[in-house]
Amino acid sequence: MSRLSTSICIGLVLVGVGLMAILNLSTAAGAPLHVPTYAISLVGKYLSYAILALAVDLVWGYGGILSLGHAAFFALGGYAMGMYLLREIGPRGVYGNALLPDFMVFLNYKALPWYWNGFNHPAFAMAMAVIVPALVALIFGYFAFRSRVSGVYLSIITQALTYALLLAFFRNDMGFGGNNGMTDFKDIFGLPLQADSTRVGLLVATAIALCLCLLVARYVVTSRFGQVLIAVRDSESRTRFLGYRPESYKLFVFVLSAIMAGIGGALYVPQVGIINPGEFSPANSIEAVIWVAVGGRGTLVGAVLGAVLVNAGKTFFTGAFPEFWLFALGFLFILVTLLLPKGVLGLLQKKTGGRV
Amino acid sequence: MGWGSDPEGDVMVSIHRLLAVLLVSLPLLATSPARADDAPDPFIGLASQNFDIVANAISALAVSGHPQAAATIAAIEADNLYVDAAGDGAPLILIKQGDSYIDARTGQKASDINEDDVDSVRVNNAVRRAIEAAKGGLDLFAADADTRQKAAEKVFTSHDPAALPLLARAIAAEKDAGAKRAMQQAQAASLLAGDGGSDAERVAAVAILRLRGDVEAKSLLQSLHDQSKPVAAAIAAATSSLARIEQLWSVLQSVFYGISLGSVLLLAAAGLAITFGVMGVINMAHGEMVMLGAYTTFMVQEVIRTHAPGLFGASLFIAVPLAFLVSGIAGILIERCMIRFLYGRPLETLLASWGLSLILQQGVRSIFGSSNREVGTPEWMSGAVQWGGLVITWNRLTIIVFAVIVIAALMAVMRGTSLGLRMRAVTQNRRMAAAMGIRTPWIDALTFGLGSGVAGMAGVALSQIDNVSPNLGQGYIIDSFMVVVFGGVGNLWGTVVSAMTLGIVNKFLEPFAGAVLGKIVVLIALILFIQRKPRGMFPLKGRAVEQ
Amino acid sequence: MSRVLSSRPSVGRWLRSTALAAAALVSATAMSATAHAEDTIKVGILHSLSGTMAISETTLKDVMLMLIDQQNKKGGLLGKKLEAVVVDPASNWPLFAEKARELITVDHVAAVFGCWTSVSRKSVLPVFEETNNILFYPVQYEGEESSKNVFYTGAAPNQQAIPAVDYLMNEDHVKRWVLAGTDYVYPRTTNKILEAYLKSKGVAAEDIMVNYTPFGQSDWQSIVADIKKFGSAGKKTAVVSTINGDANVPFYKELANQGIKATDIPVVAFSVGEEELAGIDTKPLVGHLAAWNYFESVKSPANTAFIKEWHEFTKKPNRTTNDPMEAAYIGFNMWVKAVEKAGTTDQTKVIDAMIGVAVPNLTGGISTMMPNHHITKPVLIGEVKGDGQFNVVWQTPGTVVANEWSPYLEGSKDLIADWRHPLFCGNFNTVTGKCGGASK
Amino acid sequence: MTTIGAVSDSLLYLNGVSVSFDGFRAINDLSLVLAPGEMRAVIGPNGAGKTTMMDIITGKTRPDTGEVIFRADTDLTKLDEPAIAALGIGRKFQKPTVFEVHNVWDNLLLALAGDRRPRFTMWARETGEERDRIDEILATIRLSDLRHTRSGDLSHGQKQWLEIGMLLAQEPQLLLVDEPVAGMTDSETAQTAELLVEINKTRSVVVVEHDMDFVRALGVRVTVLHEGSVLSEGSIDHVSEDPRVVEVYLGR
Repeated sequence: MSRLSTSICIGLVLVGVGLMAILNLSTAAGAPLHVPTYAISLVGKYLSYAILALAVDLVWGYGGILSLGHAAFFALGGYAMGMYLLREIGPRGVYGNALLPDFMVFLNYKALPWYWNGFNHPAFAMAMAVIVPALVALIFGYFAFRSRVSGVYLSIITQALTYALLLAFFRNDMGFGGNNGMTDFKDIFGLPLQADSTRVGLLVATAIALCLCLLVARYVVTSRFGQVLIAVRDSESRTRFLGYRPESYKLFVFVLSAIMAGIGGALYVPQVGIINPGEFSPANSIEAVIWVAVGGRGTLVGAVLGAVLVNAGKTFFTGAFPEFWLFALGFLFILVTLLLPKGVLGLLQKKTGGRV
Repeated sequence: MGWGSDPEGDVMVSIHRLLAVLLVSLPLLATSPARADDAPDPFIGLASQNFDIVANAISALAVSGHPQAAATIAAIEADNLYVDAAGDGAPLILIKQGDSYIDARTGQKASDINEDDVDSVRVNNAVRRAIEAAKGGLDLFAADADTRQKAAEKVFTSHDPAALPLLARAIAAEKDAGAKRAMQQAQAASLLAGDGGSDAERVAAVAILRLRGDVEAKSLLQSLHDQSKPVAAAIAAATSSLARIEQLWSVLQSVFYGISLGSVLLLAAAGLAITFGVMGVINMAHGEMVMLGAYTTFMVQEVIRTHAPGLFGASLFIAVPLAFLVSGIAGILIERCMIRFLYGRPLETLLASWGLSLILQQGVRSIFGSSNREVGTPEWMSGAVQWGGLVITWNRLTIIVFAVIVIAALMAVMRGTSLGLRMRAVTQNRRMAAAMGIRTPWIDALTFGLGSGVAGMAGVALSQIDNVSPNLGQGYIIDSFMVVVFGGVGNLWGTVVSAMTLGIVNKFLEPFAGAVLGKIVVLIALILFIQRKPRGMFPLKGRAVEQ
Repeated sequence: MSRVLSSRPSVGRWLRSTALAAAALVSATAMSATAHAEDTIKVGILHSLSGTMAISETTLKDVMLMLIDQQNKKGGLLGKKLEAVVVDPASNWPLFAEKARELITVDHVAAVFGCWTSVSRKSVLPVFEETNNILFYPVQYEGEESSKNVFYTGAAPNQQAIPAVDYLMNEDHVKRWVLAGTDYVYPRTTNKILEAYLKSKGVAAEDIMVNYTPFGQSDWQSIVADIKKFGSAGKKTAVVSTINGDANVPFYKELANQGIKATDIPVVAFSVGEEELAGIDTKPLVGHLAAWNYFESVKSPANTAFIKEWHEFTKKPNRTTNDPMEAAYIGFNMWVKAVEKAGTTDQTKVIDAMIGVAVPNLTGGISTMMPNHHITKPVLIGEVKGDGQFNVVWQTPGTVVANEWSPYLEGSKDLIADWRHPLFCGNFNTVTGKCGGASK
Repeated sequence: MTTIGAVSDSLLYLNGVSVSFDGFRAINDLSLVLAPGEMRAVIGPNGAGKTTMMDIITGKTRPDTGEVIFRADTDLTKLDEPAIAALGIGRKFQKPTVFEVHNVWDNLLLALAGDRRPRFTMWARETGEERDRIDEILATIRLSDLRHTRSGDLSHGQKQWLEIGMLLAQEPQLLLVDEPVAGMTDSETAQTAELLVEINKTRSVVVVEHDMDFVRALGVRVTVLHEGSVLSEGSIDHVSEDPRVVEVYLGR
């Protein structure tokens, strides 16, 4: 059952994105079947969010770890990408300083802070986009799981983690651009970010990354590791008496999930064109959890579905009912939790007799 | 550059001038009242566009002995003094009374005033200082000892050597010990600020300032340079002693700040300690319950402003029970319509209540608008009291007291009433409680209502120190959860200790690390602490709150 | 229906997959398919209506709706009616970029009026440059920017901060300065400029105290006590506040409670206007200052008319007006005039037509769009009155031209912006003679 | 009663173990020796410390004083639960705890002795050997026909057996079984007794139980706990004649 829904999901994502790519690049603007570039970036953003949702579902749906700070890993990946994109601007910034990004110039930085070194190399930056979230998750998770912090307590300290990072990144003295974050990117891997082909390329890359993450996640949860993980979720102490160490299982999946979130963030930034501390805000993490709940917890595909549905709804409502969209969103969350405990995917499965 | 700039003017000039004039004219004042037409018209300066001229005019007016002087100065202070320069000759100076004007010079009703020609007298901070000085200088000889003491304090702040003769006369006449001490301190300050006095006199003055013992005395002493040897030595000794005292006070002050911040955290978290701590409901709309309380306060004040302005001082006392009811009823409704379907699924509650918080925020935004609403501070809560080197603001002190009362009441309800007993019974063993005939659904609703109501009361307090806006609750929700978790879920005492600890630690870190870094350090410390003691400072044992 | 589907699984699956794909693309394709009526000119309004910035931005949305309404009553523009397209970027900076793109590529707006925070402007900037559309930005900001596609109708630091400091120095004889701000780019840059300026005026380093606080700071006890201590050193002290919106109310409440009056330590603020004061009891704040280019209390026929229309439009007789509203008003009128001048809403032509457009401002003067895409403005210093209004105590004799690149900052002192041909550059370096960067 | 000689070749030796919670002494100077291959029944009234004793042996609770020696050389009080499980001590809980979303087969698969580290389980494939072993256990616990049933859907008794099967799959040297027949029908109880006797042929077992008939059916040495220490020890007939035991059970 889950195999089938995964394949459908991957098929849909790849075919849909492929179709959009072709329709965007091969038809002229205004043609009847033309997909506007606006839609390309938008779907790219949804799919990046879907990767984050997938990461959340992996730890929450299968590991029982309700992380209310997962957006932090997403943002860390995004910052790594943002730092690369800023360095890539080179001397084309408004001040024409070849070494220092604009915000450093007008805040009177004399030299590049040491931790900015290396980010001019795309490979290094991409590596950092997964290593930094992984490292933060490893350190945080090691201490948290070893001392058996669980349930609400864990949720609250993950929130404290992202809140602390939020405050830290807001500080201008940190050298990450403070509240303004990083914007005005020009190129990625030497290709102009404004070009349609680059945008399509990023969308396709995001779709592929999402599918790969989905496959990895699917493998992990169906492996014996995944079975142990589910056992840990449902009865942690029992697994312990069976000789398993739940903390290493949780830690492993937490780090894996942070890596996925980091990848999502790194793909998100070039498509939306900005990374700023707001991405660390606890509300973002809670929203990611909500996507998963809306789609269906512990189903992987549901997470993807939820992220796309909620964000598409948000796009639509903020444009169509700017004054009332929060009501719509709020009621959606309440209704889903009250009426659809298994999410939209659960509803679909019920309607189709559990085949999807 | 524009009008009104006068590089010659100096802040203290007006006071200086005023004091000098006072000194000369005081005997006159006592014997024969000066006649207005003897002196040049002091009113004319009030019509000027130049602030310094207006300020000088006020100083002159204050000492002119003109029968209308006091009324005129009072009118400027109240923004009621107007100028009509339309006619030929000297401009008319008018005091507005309701819809009509009174000629300030004569006190007679002015007729034939064309509203378009009338402009208010120009006031800025310099003018306002002149007004204060005008009242202050005269106040050194006021009938009331308190007023005299305050006037002396003003002279101390300005420490103008020109005031010395006046102070000497005032001290000689002074009977009240407090006022006299203040005047002597002012005298010492003024003496040191100038070059006069023998070394012995100056050393004695330093000693007086050292006895005063506060920051102002220290900064004054530190600002003195090029003193003779014995004086310089005395100053050095005095400043180092004052620095030690200051350090001691600053520790105490930080403790007060910490307790005050702690009370705010405690109030914000107290309701959550019930809904989350006792019931285990992760209520993300808790902040919005606080917000409802703040808006209730706003509504109460609106009604009072329009219907019974005299009651304004009592507005908060009226708001507290109302806020409790409004948020409490909202809480009961939320429990009945939403939460009760989600018991045993804490994480779903989190999501649904998050949705609810979005709705409540947007709802308030639609009804009250998105901008801040004004909630006034009653007179009795304004200002501060100085106790040694400790500055205690009334509003903070009130909030501390309020927090103590709320927590005490909450504990009394939980421990002393049958409702509290039932609440504890239901949360500890639902089935057993039900078997004993307790209507558990009703108790759930009431418990949730109680927690929400307490949050509403917190809203009344927060309306006094923070913005009353739809975002009010958002700012406190994370902190509240931290406080409850740090203290140990389900333990009210834990919440109290935790709030105070976080408040004080935060305030002690702030001077070293800055506000932002301080908060980050506290958060990280909290994360590490939870890992050492996963169930907070005071974990409850054998409880089914978790899982 | 569902039975039919389940009896033929392959078809059903295909149908469902189409439905899912449609869901993913719902906003995208469906929106682009909506026919745009050609008989109206669409104007985008990009202000947060929810989230933290709704407090300030909602008002600007209302002003824009009023201005568009008035223009339509006057017969519209180029014979067509104007149509406002309102979206909610929800105080979320990436969403600003997304919504900007939606307005431009889906709704085909002729121009966008929007943004409040610098970060939202920075977020949408690449979108406007890429699509060659026009943004009118109505809020005072830190400068250090000039884009071909953005018209800045708010104040640059030299149109607000520096005159305010001059006033305090000359009129109030202030010798010691506290620069207190929220930790973000606008205060950081403004304070850097002010520090350099004060030092150039001979203020010693120990007479300047700089303090940054996080957004939404609500506990000001120790900071206000520090300010009080700093101010007790015998020299006249003033606070220059670049504290951001939300944090102001608790800041002023704390000042009042610790007994700091304007006559002791005046505070001059650049982000506190009538709208912010509406949330505070101003009686204890009388005499504190604000520097703006407009105050509601300014007496001019244009302002009186504007306030009257505003009250009628919002049906709230007490609703205040403020400086960014005036900036929005000027920006809108300039755009109307430029469109009329160009005879088209075509963005390239309008951008060229904008330079030199002059419209009356609300304080009785004329504001002109300069080649640097900033406007000339008078600078007014107002003191807070007991009724929540400001009493103008000083104003520049004429209007001031904006320094988009501050001469007091190392990196920007050689830069100028001039969007007239042939220079046509937002950051021309007068020393190297090159148009730097790629913002051409 | 206990001698040094007995200790050195004992399987499990609890020596002077005490633990208290909030001032309440749950276990008070408890000493107990279990020989290799022995089955022991532990009985006692509620609150006698039976479950706490299990918690201490399996590492869930750390004693305040005393030592717990396994196989005469390992002090269990220094180890945590997974380490103790890895040494060969299996535990069945009072309330049956199986992994409800997994089917019977997977429950046994997870319990099978083998490498427990994530890096192994991530890549592990089911081997023929494992299949044979599971089939064998399924036969022992009489659940062969229900191998693909979601274990959450099993009856109470079936869950109890599955849990015992999981214990067997762990291949422990010592099984700790907490109230295995609570809530079972009479025939299920009898079958369970048979099963335990069968298991005891190859492993040592400690059974905690209330049901005296069941204990009698096991026919093994009995330890009576009271207020955290051993009140009496011997055959079921011996202890049930002990006046102190009678007093404890009937006197209140």
